[in-house]
Amino acid sequence: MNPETIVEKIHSDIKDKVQEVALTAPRRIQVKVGREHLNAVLTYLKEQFGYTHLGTISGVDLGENFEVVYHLSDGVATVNVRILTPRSDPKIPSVCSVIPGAILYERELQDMFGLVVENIPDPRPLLLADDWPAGEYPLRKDWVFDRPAEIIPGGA
Amino acid sequence: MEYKVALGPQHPALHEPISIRMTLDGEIIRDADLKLGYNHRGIEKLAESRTYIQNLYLTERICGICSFSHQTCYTQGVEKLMELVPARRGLYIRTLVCELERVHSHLLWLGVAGQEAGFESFFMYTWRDREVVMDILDWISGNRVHYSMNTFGGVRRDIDELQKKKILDSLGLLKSRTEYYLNLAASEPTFLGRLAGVGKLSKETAIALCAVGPTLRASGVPMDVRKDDPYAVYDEVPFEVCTADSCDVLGRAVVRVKELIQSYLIIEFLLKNLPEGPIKVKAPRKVKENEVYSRYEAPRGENVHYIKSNGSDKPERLKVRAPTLANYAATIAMLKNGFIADIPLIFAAIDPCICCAERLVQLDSARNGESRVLTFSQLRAMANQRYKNVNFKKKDIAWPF
Amino acid sequence: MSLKIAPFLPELLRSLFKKPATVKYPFEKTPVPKDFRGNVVFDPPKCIGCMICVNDCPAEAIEIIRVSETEKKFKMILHNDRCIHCAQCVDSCPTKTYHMNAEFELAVLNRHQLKIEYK
Amino acid sequence: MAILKPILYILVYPGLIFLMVYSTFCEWYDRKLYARLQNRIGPLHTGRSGILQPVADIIKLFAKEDIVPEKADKAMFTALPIFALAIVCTAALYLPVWHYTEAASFISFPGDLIVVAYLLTLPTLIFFLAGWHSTNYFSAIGGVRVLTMLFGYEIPLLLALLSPAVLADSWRLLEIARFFQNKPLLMLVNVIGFVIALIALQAKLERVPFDIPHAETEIIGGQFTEYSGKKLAFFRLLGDIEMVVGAGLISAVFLGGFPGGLLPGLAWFIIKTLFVISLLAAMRAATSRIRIDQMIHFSWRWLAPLAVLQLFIVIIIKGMVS
Repeated sequence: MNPETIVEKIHSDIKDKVQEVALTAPRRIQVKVGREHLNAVLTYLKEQFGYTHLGTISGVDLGENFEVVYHLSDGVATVNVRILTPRSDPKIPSVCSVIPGAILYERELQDMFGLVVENIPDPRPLLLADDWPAGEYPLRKDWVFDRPAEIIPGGA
Repeated sequence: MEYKVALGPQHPALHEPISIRMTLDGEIIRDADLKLGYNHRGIEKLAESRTYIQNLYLTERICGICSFSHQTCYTQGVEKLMELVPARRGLYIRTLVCELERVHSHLLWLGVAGQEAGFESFFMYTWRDREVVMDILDWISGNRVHYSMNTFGGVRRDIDELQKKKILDSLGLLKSRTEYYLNLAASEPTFLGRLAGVGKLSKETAIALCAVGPTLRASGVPMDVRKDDPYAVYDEVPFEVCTADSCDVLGRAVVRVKELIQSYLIIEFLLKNLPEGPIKVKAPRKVKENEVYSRYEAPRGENVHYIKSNGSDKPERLKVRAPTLANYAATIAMLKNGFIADIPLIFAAIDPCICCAERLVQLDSARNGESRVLTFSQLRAMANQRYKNVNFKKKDIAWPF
Repeated sequence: MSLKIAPFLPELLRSLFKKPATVKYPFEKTPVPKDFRGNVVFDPPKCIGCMICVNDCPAEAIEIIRVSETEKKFKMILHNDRCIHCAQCVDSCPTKTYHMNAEFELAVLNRHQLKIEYK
Repeated sequence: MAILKPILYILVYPGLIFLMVYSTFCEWYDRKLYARLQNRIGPLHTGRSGILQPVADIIKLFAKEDIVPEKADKAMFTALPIFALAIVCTAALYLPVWHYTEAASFISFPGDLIVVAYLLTLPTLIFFLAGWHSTNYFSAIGGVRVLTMLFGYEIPLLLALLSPAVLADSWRLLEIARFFQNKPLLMLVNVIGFVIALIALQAKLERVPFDIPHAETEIIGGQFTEYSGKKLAFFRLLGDIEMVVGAGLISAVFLGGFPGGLLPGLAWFIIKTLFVISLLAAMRAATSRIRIDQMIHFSWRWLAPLAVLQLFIVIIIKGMVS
């Protein structure tokens, strides 16, 4: 098994669910799917190639949309499965039924980007404080942190 | 009777703040829950407002023990974004520092395992011998913790013949000491009794919960980024991936000790085959629009940086996944049905390095079992209130003798 | 794997007669390595005012101020309380204006004393 | 004069002043030896080679703020450390250190071995109460562990102390010591008992490998979690004195006591207790903490049967000798 054959197989097997598939760098495969097909694609990758190790889930604020990238790795290549979700309706499906280890990353996404992960087994906040104001999501680009002026104790 | 105990965020076994909520039945843990965020510093947000060069030193400060891991992971990612081919000698030196860091981190872990098990002598001896490798790192990079060796396109400091000789001389000592510790850990009955059979994590659970590093390898899964996705010069270096199939804390210790011995071999190979030439090439300041998923085998496991560039001199997004976060889910599984006495060992066995953002304390009232959650500001107000009410008499404040 | 009674004891007894490994730090100091990154030292005449160091400094610890309107003369204010001693300024400077010294005992009681001015 | 002598006993030697001074010295010796075994220096700066460090630690604790938890039983919480300290100091008075007179210790009486063993058990119960009255989960776990451990080591310790007493045909420390001084070779009969007593004493003192009740990486300070300031200082001092008394008891029973007058007796006392403390320190350095279940298992699987075996050996030897 090498990265090229994985790309070809994805291309031939689940063409209808995948919007884009390409080998962009050595051992890096980019797959773009619609968010409704995410679980199906991950299940396919798990059953067909044994992709069970989820490196992490990265969220990126693109302005209009949020991009969510699932990084799956094994000994052959890393598959970056990418979905887009609009800012007005930031819902993504939970992948915990396919990959149980994704729970912490999904909770982090909820905290930091305000994405709504549907069917998440454990929706409590992970990183942010309990008295963190609702509706503020630190890693969104429009959330700006005003650095307070530095006060050095002991006068000027 | 089941009762709930909060271990941490401040606890002698935890070197950094994290909270474990345990449901105990006598001495046995029935359920555990982790609460993170006491140490979140907002590095990912901060990185978006910094240039690539400034981020080099920011990523280095994600962790104190694996500072070089984070920096290298970031540097390699940015080098790929810049389409830069680093200098070969630079790559060799970079790999050398990687392995030296692994040696010092694993020796540190051995000591911590000894300390958590109450084996203070073991802790003192391993840390004494760790000074040898710390001195090497100090000697080649200039500093003990933050080596700052990486730059885009290579490394910042060269190695001369004298340093080479000194490292090779010290390796012999380290090798014999490591073998001694392996024998010791396997024959000391009290220590072995604490490690063996503790914190079982089956192969299937480890894979399903996406564990990484020695935790995963001790469950018999030979996953190592250095072999799977070779970076730097690992494709030229012969080494073995160390695994154990006992699935317990002892297995994790054995994996680490075996990795130490492999690391010594790698260091020896690198020093003997160090190519001549420049140590770095010139790097551009701006980076084209692209993205990269950089993987690195840190001493604690797979370290991941996802960098997205937007054409300017600052990254659009830097996502960092430290190995410890990946191991938390597995830790919960390991803690269940263990003894209270095993918590520090199981928790230490993933070699936790906590970098996470909230301040909160849960107080369980001893009399009525009610639990209260206090935010940091409330806690501070309580402390101030207490000391306002305390009527210090003059004789209490004065030196009593 | 065989269990022994007190396998650690010989090693322990041996170290009774060895010199302790502890360095009595404030009384005995070990020498610093040659590449040690201590305090930043600035050499004002060499500075050409390109501001690369100010832009590259990760800790915003460097301030470069033009002293005279007519001549190319600069002074540097080092905020040593922010400095993280990464030596990027040494690497970035095109005219080798910076170098690091070997000082490491930098603690003071007042943070204002850490502001160093090089003219 | 008759009244002065007991006062001298209680206050000077082997009473309070001697105990305080000697126990802090023993702690320093234990720490220094433990450090040297680990290739460290140990206490260094307070006094010559840090000999005053334990005193400085206790003075520091006395100067610290003394916090009593809001929900704790204040009277018990305060009284327990004082009681515990008084009890071990009392136990020290029974040690036969004044060996030049017939009445070795002014309160010596037939059967004082049992009294000392009993008095050394009481602090353990006080530790449990201290943990229980602190109203803290960690203290409660520590307190329960103290009691669980007591069931492990107490019976082997008593059996081990019993065998020399059976051999000497007396329950009086003075007579046991005198018996072994006259027949030093018979001390070799009790080697197994000596080892068992050492291990059990280590467990009683709650030191590695038996520091399970206050294992700081697991349950913070165990029964002492909520204690601070002066009360903690009392507990620290208690630990030191208990170590001296325990070492004294073992030397009196197994190592032939402290023959001679005032000065030779004192010298023997110091030599023999330091020998026992050295063994304890080496045991502490060479092992790792074990789990409570492993400890109980170990006591009942090995210590108790071996103690019974020792008793049988003693009975057989006794039959042969007499």
